Amino acid sequence: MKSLILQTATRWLIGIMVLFSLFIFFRGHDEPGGGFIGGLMGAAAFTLYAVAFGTEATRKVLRLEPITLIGFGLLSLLISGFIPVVMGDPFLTGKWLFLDWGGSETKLGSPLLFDIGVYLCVVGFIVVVIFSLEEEKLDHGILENRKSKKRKSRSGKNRGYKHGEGK
Amino acid sequence: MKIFLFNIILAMIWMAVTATFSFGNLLIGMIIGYFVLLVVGSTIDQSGYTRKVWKAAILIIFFLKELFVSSVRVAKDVLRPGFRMESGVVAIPLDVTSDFEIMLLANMISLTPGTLSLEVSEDRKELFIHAMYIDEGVDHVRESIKNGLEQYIMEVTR
Amino acid sequence: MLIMIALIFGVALVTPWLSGLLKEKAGWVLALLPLSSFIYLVSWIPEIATGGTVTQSTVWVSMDYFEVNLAFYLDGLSLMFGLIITGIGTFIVLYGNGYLHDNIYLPRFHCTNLLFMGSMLGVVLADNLISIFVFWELTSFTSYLLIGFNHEQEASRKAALQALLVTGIGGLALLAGMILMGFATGHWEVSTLLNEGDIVRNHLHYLPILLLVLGGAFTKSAQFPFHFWLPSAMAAPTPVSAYLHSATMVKAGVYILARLHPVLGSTEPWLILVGGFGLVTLLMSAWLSISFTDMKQILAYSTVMSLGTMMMLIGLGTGLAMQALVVYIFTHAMYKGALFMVAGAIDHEAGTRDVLKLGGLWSLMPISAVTAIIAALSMAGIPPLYGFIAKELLYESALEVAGWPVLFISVAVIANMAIVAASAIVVIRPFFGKQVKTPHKAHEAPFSMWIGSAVLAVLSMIFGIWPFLVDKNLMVPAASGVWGAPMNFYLSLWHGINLPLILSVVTLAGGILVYWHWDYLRDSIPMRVYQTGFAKFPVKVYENLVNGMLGLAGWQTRVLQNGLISNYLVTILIAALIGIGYTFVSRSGVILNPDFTEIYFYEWALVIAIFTSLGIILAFGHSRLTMVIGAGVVGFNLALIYLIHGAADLAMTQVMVETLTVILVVLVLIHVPQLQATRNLISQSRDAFVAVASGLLMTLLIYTATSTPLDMFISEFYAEASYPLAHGRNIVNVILVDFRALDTMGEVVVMSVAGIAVYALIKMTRTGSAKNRSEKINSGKPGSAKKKSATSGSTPKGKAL
Amino acid sequence: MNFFSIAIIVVYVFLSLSLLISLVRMIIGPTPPDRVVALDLIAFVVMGYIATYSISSGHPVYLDVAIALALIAFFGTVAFARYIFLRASQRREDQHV
Amino acid sequence: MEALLPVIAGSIFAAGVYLLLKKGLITTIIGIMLISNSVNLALFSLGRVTRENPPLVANGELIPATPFANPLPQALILTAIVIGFGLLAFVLALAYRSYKELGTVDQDTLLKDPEDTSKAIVNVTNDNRGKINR
Amino acid sequence: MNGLLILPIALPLLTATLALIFRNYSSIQRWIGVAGMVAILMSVAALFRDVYVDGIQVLQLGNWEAPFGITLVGDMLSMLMLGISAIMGLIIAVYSIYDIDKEREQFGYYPLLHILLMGVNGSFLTGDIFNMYVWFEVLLVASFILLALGNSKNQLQGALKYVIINLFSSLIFLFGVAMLYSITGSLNMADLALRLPEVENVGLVTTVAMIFLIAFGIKAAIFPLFFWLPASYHTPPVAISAIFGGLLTKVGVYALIRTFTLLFTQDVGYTHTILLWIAGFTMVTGVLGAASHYEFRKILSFHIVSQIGYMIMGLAFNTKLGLMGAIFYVLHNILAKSNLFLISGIAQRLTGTFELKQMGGLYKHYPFLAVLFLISAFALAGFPPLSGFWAKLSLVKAGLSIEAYVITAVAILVGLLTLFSMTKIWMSAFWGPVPEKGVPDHFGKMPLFGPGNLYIMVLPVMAIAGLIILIGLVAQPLLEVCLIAAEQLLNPSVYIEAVLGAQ
Amino acid sequence: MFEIIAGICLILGGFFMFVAAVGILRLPDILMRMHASTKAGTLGIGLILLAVAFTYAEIGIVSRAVATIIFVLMTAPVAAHTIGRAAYYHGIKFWKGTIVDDLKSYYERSRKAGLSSGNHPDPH
Ligand code: NA
Ligand code: NA
Repeated sequence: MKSLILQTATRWLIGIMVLFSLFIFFRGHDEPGGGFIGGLMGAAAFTLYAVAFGTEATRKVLRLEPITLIGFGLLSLLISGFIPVVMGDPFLTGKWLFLDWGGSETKLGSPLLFDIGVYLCVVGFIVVVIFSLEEEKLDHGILENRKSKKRKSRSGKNRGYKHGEGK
Repeated sequence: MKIFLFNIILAMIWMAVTATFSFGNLLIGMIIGYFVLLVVGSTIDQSGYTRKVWKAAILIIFFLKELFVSSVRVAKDVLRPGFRMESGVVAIPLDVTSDFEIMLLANMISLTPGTLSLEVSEDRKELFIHAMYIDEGVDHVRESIKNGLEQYIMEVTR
Repeated sequence: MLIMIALIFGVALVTPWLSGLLKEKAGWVLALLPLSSFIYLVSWIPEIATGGTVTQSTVWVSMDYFEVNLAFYLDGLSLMFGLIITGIGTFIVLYGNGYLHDNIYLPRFHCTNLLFMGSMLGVVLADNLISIFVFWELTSFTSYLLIGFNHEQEASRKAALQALLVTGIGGLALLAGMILMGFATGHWEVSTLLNEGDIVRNHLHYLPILLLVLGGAFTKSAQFPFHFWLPSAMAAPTPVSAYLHSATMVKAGVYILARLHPVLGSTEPWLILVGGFGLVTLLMSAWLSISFTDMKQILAYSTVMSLGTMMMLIGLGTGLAMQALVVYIFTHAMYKGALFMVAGAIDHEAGTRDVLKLGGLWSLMPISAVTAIIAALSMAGIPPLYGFIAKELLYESALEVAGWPVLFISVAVIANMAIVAASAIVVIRPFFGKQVKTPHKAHEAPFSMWIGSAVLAVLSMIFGIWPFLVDKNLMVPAASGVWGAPMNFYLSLWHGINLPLILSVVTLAGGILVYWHWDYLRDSIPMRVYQTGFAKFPVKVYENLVNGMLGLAGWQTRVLQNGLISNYLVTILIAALIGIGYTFVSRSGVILNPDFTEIYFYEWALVIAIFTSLGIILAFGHSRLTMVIGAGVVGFNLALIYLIHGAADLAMTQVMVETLTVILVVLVLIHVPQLQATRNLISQSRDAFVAVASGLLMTLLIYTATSTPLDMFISEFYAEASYPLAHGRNIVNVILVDFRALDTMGEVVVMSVAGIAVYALIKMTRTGSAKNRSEKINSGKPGSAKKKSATSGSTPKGKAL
Repeated sequence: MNFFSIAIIVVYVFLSLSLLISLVRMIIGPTPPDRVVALDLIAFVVMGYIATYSISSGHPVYLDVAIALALIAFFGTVAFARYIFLRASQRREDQHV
Repeated sequence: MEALLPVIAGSIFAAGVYLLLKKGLITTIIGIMLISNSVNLALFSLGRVTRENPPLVANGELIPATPFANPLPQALILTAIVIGFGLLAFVLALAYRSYKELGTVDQDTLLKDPEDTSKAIVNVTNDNRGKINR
Repeated sequence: MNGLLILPIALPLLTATLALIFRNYSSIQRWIGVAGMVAILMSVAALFRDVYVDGIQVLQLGNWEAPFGITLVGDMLSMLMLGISAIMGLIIAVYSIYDIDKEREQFGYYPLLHILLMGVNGSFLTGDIFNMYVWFEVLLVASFILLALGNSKNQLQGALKYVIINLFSSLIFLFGVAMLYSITGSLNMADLALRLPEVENVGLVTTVAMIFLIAFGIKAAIFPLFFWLPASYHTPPVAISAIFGGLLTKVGVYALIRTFTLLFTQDVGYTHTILLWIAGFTMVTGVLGAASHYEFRKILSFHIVSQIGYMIMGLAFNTKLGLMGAIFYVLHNILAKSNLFLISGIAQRLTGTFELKQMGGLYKHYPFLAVLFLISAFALAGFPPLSGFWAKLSLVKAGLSIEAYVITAVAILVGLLTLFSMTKIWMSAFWGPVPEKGVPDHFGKMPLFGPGNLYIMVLPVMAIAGLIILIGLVAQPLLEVCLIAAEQLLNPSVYIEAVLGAQ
Repeated sequence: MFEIIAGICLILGGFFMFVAAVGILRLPDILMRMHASTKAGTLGIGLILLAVAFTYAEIGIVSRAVATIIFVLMTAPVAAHTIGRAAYYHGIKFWKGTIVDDLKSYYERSRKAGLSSGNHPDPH
């Protein structure tokens, strides 16, 4: 479904969506949001792009293979889990580092890394799922339905399919 | 250059939404904005938005007024029993050419009096809209759009 | 003794390689193994003869609840059995080597045969109840393999299974009985149990114990009505029949009862059950034996008869009966083994075992003939053979039965007549009369095949003439072992003219008479009926039991495992409804105290919206898109509910996930057509009922569970720790990434795997579709169109993750 | 009971009515596009609910939920539109083939 | 409105179960969607939610303003939602592929328990397998 | 605090992640796969030592003391289950090198296998009921795709049933967790064990117990919830059926044992009687199902069900001996059953089918394989001196010692029927004559060891067979640790104290 | 002061929401209905968000509210466009008051000219 309006709009929307997803993600530790919701938002941006421009174009934008994204996500989960272990604490113990930028302080910590892992996995997951389904050639569906129709008409037994929705 | 501007804008938006105005936050905003552009930068085309900002302002005000007016009119018709308007799908010849312009025009048409964009022709010469009120005739609809919205948009974009 | 048995097992396991090395010499080398064991056991005779017993014990498992020792107990009884097993075993190894010399499976025979020998020795030597059972099961297992030796033949396989199942269930019964015995006394060693007899006999569980043990013994020793497996087991090669099914394994049942006689014996039930079944068995099988013409069948039923005799003697439980028992066991092992070997030799050389197709082999197979004659005379119980002594003792002990001696003695005599006839049949028919044309050109069997039978025959003659050779050293200790107390007696051929002698004469005369009219008798209607009734019918019963079980199984599978997932689900749901619902209503009861006052009108709007959407979903079964949209609306409203209750993250997640889910469904809907067909009204209403019931149950459960206040101590801790300790202001998020981060880790893994899964499901080409053409042909199926394009692989497709 | 709280009640009334009315349209359809339009509007109404609740509850954080919904609902609508579009073109192809 | 939640959860559950048992695969999946929604709501309701402050620590505070909504069930539901989402995506793909291979979404007709599965195994005669270090 | 406890969960994830990143290099994947399994095995061995020496080990994740954080608990039962799963993992990883085709490898077979292990180990280790739900989901989703991986008709047919029913069961599980939380306010199992007895409405607790019984019962495939299992377990490649048949259902059994010894002991008279009935029906229906089928793996699948019954029976006895027997039975059964599946795979490679009626001559041409089969089959039937014997013996003893004669008799008879269908396989596939047609031309020629690399499949089978014999001959050590496990289960205060500290 | 404005915004917003709803219920064909939902809906939600901004006159919230409004203004028409197009493609029963349909003839032309690819189904 190529639509100039949709495509052009998407070009502009995707930026805002990704930005918002990062915003939601970063403030997640203090206000509603976090890795998962942020990831959903980011993934939505890319899948919207895929709907408008097709998956190949989106792959170019994304550069990374979604599965690889998942891989790195899991890796950062593990790392955030093992950081405290290296420091002699149990697995997944939160370790924090506070940076002060003239007045406003920013905190970095292993939970944040953990949340990054979540974010990556979510994006990877949704993107890979939607891409896989998107890239399925539609005509299979159609061809098969026609076949079944033909077969129906030939051997009168009704396979009971109908295309489209009730009108 | 444009990219950099956009980057700063993004950083501003970032500060706005995070509602913390500090150097650190600006920096973070810049960085995040940079990443955003890294991802979506390729999608931003050459249409300049830095010029004629005030024209844009005018456009926006005009548009908001139109939106309000149109909504009121729709409200009237919706709440009044029976429909006595005439409607149909009308082709509008386009002078605007760039993707951005067409998109902007189409969207604004959709949001303003009794018109709704349906389709842009392959050759981007025509915009097909559904118009609720073509009681004064199809041409009147075309005129109002060409002299109205399209004009304002072109003033902003060129 | 452990070493001995272990050695046998060890050697057995390497025989395949060994016999690969030694070729046909293997038998001679392997024979040394049982021979040495025989000598080892003989070396114990002096000690045992002087009333001593030997116990050796090695701890196997030792903990509370579990005391299993590999304990061995050597007394007269076990010694006698041990000697029989190893002695005859020696000859069987040789015999088998000759009998199967051209069979490619000879190594496997040696292997399993030795395994059996070891297990059988284990049974008779073991002291610990559990270890007895262990060896007992091993004999069942090895005999299974041996009976099925000619496994290409359906018959052998069937017979093997038959034997395994019958003896197997018996074994399990025995196990149960033994465990109960162990619980009753607290002792698991036979040697100690022997002194606990009174405890067991007076124990509440005596009868169950007895029945269970008898179950084991009767099945193993082919007592009526379990006798049928033994004749079928004749499908095994003759060495196996000679060894397992006459000399050793079938006597395991006799052994266990003899062994436990001091513990369980000499009670009313014991006499009735053991003696009674023995009596029935011996009468029935004696006459069955002469209803056949196949030598092995005749011998098989005569074996059953002997086993019956032994059981009867054990049942009688008098001192004399014990003497008779041990002598009878001993002599039977010798003559029956010999006869089986001869039968095998004839079969092997002449190519048939049917006495009607044989004749005049006397000149061709002289040694076999002589052997057979001696053995048969012993079996017929004719002086001066050892069998005669056994029969005399049998008659004597039958005569002194308290109660009705007439019954016992007459049965014994009538049965023995048949046996005399049988002996005559198996000797006279093949060897005398005019020669007949046999499948093979018959000639004398090789040395390895006649030596065993010859030795046994000669022995039964020697022991007959000079019984003192064995009585002091073997018979007396053995009898004492059964009796449970020292005995003393001596055996002699000649007791003067007394009732038993007269009865023997009667028996002989009757037997000859029967033989005279055998050909007529055999085909007479009563005999046929008799044979059908006692030989064929039990097999039928067994087969019907098996088939019935299979039928039941098939029916159950058709009903339960019917492939309809909706039925599976309904079954599960109903089980859940009953299990949970009944428990809930009966044990807890419904508690309702909801407060409907605190509901604002706009919340009612949400509720109405939810129910309306549910209605839409259910009503628009024909339009999946509408259903999906409805689901979406439900999701949105749930999100609102979450939000109203202060769950912002939840609401956010809910709206996004709900929308993305809907989008995914729609992406699939594009490819998958609408299914119009629906179920009939009955199953629809069934589904509706189940659905409503489970929904109601859920509601009531929630109301009841929420009727009491919740202890929020954990959440309070989170509230206090969230910012000060975990540096996060959004408690929910802190729970997710810190307090309960492991959950989140698992959750993310689930999601990631799901991603990989979807990718694999959609991108992976149909595995094996290229491999088997058969599935490619039916291109009517939508699959095929897909397959082609899949295997060809468009750009992203086929490319791995 | 000042003007503001009345306003809130009023808007809740409006929103509730809108929600239910949109559901009516969803029921009567008749075509999928009609239902999608209804869903689109319901999403708007829900956004309205959230925004209003973020006022009436005094917790502005809830506003973010509305933002999230705005972003995602648009995507959902587009997806539905696309589905209808493709189904329709399938049907056309079937007619033309 | 807490008092109504159990009813809502139960009703959604019932509807879900009904759809779960229907013939069409997609319908079944929509049923699963509803059921997991209902279970989440049940968990929410069992967590004794009331119209309270969100479990957030305001700036400058150390603990959230009481009474705050019980955060633990929220976290649990979030986890459950994510898991359910992942699994649902999988089931959808499975349904899609099954339709492609089996040619139907009717669970009654072509979804009998398979008997002989030898063909499910690839390359009976083995080619390159086993050469571990290639 | 014992930091090692995280390794059986974290190592598989690490391995899986690496395998995922190297997904396009089969050989690297294989090595990672095997190496990862070895690492898990070693970590489990170390843990086992700790538990054996110092008693129950715990790890408070994130350093949040119980019951606020998530606790990992390693008691003897967990250790035994972990050990067996690690062994099976290694065995399967090796077997897969031959059994799993390149395409499956490229589509993530090894990562999925390790995730499966992660889920299994997590369920064995966690001391938190909701966390257990999460681990169940992890192993479920991995098993889902492992089952469907390859997209053959059979697999998809099986997978659909497996997936839908197991999804439903997880939702019931989740609801049960919610109920538990709402009546106690806690999720930590040790804490629950303290709080549940204080709930006034005991009936409600019993009801919740029933909810868990249903949820876990579906996973464990007990009567009448088992249908999904025989419908699906025989469809994927053998390596996968093996680990499913061996390990997966036992996770459900583990969960039942854990919850019904630690949490739901308020109304034992009621719950455990129900368990006893279920056990009986499960044994019988399962074994009858097996009797009525002639597909190698389908027979085995039904036997899984039947033998679950034995384990439940041991649990229902609720005595030291019974639990010991149940645990021992689980361990032995995992070995024997998986081995039979693996053997079926070799047989299929040789004869080209799983249909007994089309198989034959294996005893003639592959005596060694026949021996391996006999060992596993008769172990399964509980023949001495193999591992199964001790399992059967202890269960029979347990049954008789509490005078549960009927169920014991049933168990004994079912044992006989098990023997029956094992011999059914033996007599047609091994003893039976070589069928005239349909036999692949390499049958009889392809050696087990030598060209064709079949040995990669045979070695693991030999290893397990060796274990079976070893356990049979030297039963003492395993019986002892099983007894320790049983004692710990029957005395929850130790567990509670280890988790929450002295009360 | 702000409160009054916010209140007015709220009421107006709610009203326009209501109008939108009544619109999609009453208006005769799908495209007409979409006019209602798009315009009135957008205005309604915009006003309510504005009300939020006025209620909490904090920079953070205001900026978020405004950002949302902008986003809605950007997305609503696009959504309307896609549905409208899809609806048209799906086939519309125009109400009696419809007098022209240029798009119909355009699709005819384009199909004849064969440059239909653009508007014909093509997921890629
Ligand atoms: Na499962
Ligand atoms: Na399972």
